Amino acid sequence: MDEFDVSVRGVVKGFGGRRACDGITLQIRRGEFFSLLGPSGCGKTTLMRLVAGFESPDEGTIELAGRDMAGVPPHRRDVNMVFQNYALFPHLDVAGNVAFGLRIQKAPDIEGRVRAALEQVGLAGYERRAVTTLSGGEQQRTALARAIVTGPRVLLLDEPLSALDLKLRQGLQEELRRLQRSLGMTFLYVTHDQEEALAMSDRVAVMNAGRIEQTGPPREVYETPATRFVAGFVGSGNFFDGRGDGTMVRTADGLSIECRAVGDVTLMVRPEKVRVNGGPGLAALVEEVLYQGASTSIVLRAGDRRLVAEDPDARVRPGEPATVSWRPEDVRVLPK
Amino acid sequence: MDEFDVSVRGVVKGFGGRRACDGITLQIRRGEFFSLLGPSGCGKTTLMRLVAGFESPDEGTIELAGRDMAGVPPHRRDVNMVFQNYALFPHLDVAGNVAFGLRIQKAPDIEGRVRAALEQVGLAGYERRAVTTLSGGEQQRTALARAIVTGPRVLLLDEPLSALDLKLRQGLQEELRRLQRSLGMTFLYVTHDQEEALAMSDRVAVMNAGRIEQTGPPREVYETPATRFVAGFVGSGNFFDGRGDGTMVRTADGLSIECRAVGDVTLMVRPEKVRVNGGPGLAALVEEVLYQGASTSIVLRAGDRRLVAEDPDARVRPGEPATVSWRPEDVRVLPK
Amino acid sequence: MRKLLGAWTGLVLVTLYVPIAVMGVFSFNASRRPRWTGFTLDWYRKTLGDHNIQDAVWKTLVLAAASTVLAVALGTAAALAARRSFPGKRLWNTLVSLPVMVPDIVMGIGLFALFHALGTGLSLATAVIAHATFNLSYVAIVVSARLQGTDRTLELAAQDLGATPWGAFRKVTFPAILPGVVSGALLAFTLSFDDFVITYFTAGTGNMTLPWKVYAMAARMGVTPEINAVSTLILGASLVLVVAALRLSRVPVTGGGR
Amino acid sequence: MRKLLGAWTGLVLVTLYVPIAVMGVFSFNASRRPRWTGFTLDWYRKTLGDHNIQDAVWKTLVLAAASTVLAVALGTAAALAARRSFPGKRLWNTLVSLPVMVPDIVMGIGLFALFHALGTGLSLATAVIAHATFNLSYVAIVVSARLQGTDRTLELAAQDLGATPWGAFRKVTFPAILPGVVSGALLAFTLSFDDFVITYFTAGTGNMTLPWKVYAMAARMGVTPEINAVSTLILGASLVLVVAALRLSRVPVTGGGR
Repeated sequence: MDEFDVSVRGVVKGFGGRRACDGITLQIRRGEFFSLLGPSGCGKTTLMRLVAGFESPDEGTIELAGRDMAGVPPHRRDVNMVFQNYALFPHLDVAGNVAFGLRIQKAPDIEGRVRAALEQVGLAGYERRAVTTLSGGEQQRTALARAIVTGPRVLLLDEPLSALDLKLRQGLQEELRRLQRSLGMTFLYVTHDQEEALAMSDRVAVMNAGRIEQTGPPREVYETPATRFVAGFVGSGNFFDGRGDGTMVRTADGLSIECRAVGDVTLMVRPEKVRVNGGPGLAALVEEVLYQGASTSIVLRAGDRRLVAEDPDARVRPGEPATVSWRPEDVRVLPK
Repeated sequence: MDEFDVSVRGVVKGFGGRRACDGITLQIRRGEFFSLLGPSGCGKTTLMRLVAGFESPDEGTIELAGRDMAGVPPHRRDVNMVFQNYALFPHLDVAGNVAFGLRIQKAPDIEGRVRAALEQVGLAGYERRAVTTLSGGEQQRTALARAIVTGPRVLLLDEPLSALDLKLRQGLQEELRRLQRSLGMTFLYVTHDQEEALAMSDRVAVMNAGRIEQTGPPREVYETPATRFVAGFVGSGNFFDGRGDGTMVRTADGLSIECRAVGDVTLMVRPEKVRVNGGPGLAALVEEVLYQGASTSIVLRAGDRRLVAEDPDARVRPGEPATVSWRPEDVRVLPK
Repeated sequence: MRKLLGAWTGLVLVTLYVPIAVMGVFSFNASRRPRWTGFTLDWYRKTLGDHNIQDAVWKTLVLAAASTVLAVALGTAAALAARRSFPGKRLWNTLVSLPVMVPDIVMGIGLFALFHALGTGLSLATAVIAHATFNLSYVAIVVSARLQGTDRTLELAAQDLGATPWGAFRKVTFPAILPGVVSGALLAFTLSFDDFVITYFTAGTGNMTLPWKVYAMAARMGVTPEINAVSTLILGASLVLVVAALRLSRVPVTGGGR
Repeated sequence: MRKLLGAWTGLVLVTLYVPIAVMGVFSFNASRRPRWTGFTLDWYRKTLGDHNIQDAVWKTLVLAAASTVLAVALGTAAALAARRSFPGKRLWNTLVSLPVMVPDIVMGIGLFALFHALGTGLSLATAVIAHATFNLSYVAIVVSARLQGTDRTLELAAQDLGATPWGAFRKVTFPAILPGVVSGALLAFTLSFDDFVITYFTAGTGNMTLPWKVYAMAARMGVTPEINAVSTLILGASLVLVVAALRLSRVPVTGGGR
């Protein structure tokens, strides 16, 4: 038996000349929390709909638990989906929604299983509530209960938290992660929110324009991004285009940055790795100090160049001169 | 002449039995960037509409530049508003929208002033564009240009960035702040986003249920919150309810925390002040490590108590035991 | 300005409701002449006891019921057919809904000419076809509106949970559009019930419906208390049907419990 | 299932358009009988040259134009009056829009009875009042829909920028609802132009409009090529007006350039 629950190989899907998925390959392990992260229009939702069976790929294959899904309609696939808008059935109450899949399977003990699923998502006692009277968070939980109650092999989640408030979203992130662990179910999670993807996932695939730019654990994606797009999308950064000779990279505006790169490259330093007045370095002018409570962003200007630092030890004010420095090992080399 | 551009004293405004504003007093200095921060429904938008003149207070007075505004209709008040949905006039193009206020004033050199305002917001050359063809960010800038072009005494901004994407929002925050400085105009800014309020404002008033709970500079509000609500709304925190004897506070579950408080109090420690395995302290179990790139949240459990730490130096994994500690000076005392 | 609008629109309401009120009042007037002399139910008793009118009521109801069934079946099918996108979908939608705006008289004469050309003669059956033809557009429009307000992902969600496409339609989409179908049926029934012009051209003189009867009586004798009584009854029945249809069409698409 | 719906709805389209096509075709047929013998414009020439028909066209246009002006003024006022909330607003909205569903024959007889009771006699003037009465609801409904789609904050924004309340209405709200007003006017004109039943009861026999004339001719002589020609003209005029009205009502509320 295959160790992969989801196996996507060379999948292409076009809509009217535009390729929403342009050769996607990825493999998701059993019990893994896997996220597709990318901006809107990058093809992540299309890929999820291909896995669910709502669309068929133009090229490539999709396997679920080792079985090729070509020609298998959605209702014959052992995956359930949590839709972005929840897609709760308005003419059924909470229990009716959760029982929907079980009724079709003619499963035994529907009532007990519905109750158990509602307990798992923290909605015990909500059975007879009309879904239209639920808050956004409660609707989200109902959709989740409906999707997990039949025990699918893979759960697909299409930006399930994007319609909720920030504070609620943070709480539900933790809950979702805990639920996934306790169920041991494979989760394929689609989101455009990099913090969400980093915090929740075992592995993340960063998508852009129909392609996957990098796949890896959150720390790897954030700390050693493979491309400039990934570096910019999963966090903010200070970027330097230049030419390296093996010891130094020289930029067009005359900066020399210690780095072993050779040829045309882009260097990147994360703001939290930048020290302000932490020793000798680049001379700059503090332009803006953006206090954010737990952290403080310092915007500096060196010539035409805008730099951002997040240095908890810095005590500077707008208009002051400052030096900017970083450790050589915090410089990342990206292909130009 | 009064040094305050906006002076609100004891303002009460009810809608059908519910008091949206329940005794608000605040004073905004000339040229200040002042934010009203609070959850939806806290009365912040009502207060702004009272200042604009779209509503009249049931009690209390509102003064603009020292002049009582009682009975003065919106079109006679020297304030302009940037609406949350922008409220651009669909039958006019960008220049037509921006020129609207100038035309009513029969101002000279309308064309030149419209061009200058569009340049200030980065929309040079957009004069003849239909507003419906603009992106969200461009609509926002048009609304801003329309509001500043007549040079009002006070600019009211009602969650102007809330309809925009995260990345765009961050860029516009910086721009708005710069524009406000260069114009020297008084800004009254309404938002429910605490990061936005902290990053942009000279002073913040935190509102809850129709009342102002605290007014002060961002650092003061974040570091020395006046109430539990403020502490929880402007950031996250670890809260401990207990009873103090002047040297220690004892909680119901038997914790003793070094603190000078006396009587029933709530103590609060911000996650970024909590050290994990940084020395002797409270014994806890690591429950979840939420990697967020620039920072990492560690969720721990000590008995029934859930603690959150953001410690960049901690190297722990879920399931491991750990000690939790903080410096006594990082404990904040709040009224229970 | 608000005062002015108020006065102006008071005038409006008077113009709208005085004729109807006058009609209703005189249908209970003891005298035949338009002067109030006392309350009576005689005119209602008389008209409802008249065999000709009973016959007309019966024919009107048969015609309305039969044409409604046909119109609902065809109109709902037309709305469902236009659900997915296909080439010519816009043209299809226009063709289906345009007949709503064909003048009655034109449609009546057109159908009359068609039946004449086909040599079928005129009967209650031809009137049923005629009524179904003009009502089908109304049903299609009402059902389409409901379908458009129905979230397509609901059907996908049902399939995702194991329902076949037909099962998903039956268990999710059909309950969602049902209020629209019922509302369209009530509307079709009302329009058929009220119609005079098209019936006149397609039913044949042996099949006088109630509005036609009223027309004929009024044309022959002017407005009599009997006519006022029948008109008031038609109006009452129509309004009940219409209010029911409006109620149903307002059931929120995303709403409803068990 | 999709195949079935397709076939079903093919049938629908046939039922809908054959009568109209038949009418149109035979209006160009050289023979008087329903058998195609060759193309001719004789029937159009003949009908358009007929003084009686010219007179009917003229009366129809005067009636439609005059009643449209009245209906637009009153209907727009009714819609604007219901903009702010006031006690009884729901009742007001119902009262304004309900007449759309009063059967023609009932409204015709009601107005006839009213004019009879008032002793005004029947004339083109009474017909104008009658048409304005039923059209006003249509105008009010169309303008209300447009007003509801118009963002109220636009008016606040205008006031905030220094416009007086009246100035804000004139410069922002009025341009926004104008397409609705024009669309309502076109609809009212069309409905008046097409009406037979209400005209019949309120205009008096000296003031035959075009649909009435067609009705009278068809009732007397059956469907003749002349009638086909006039009907085709009425249909053409109606559709042009309706399509124009639909176009305008679809102008997005938030759209439009200079």
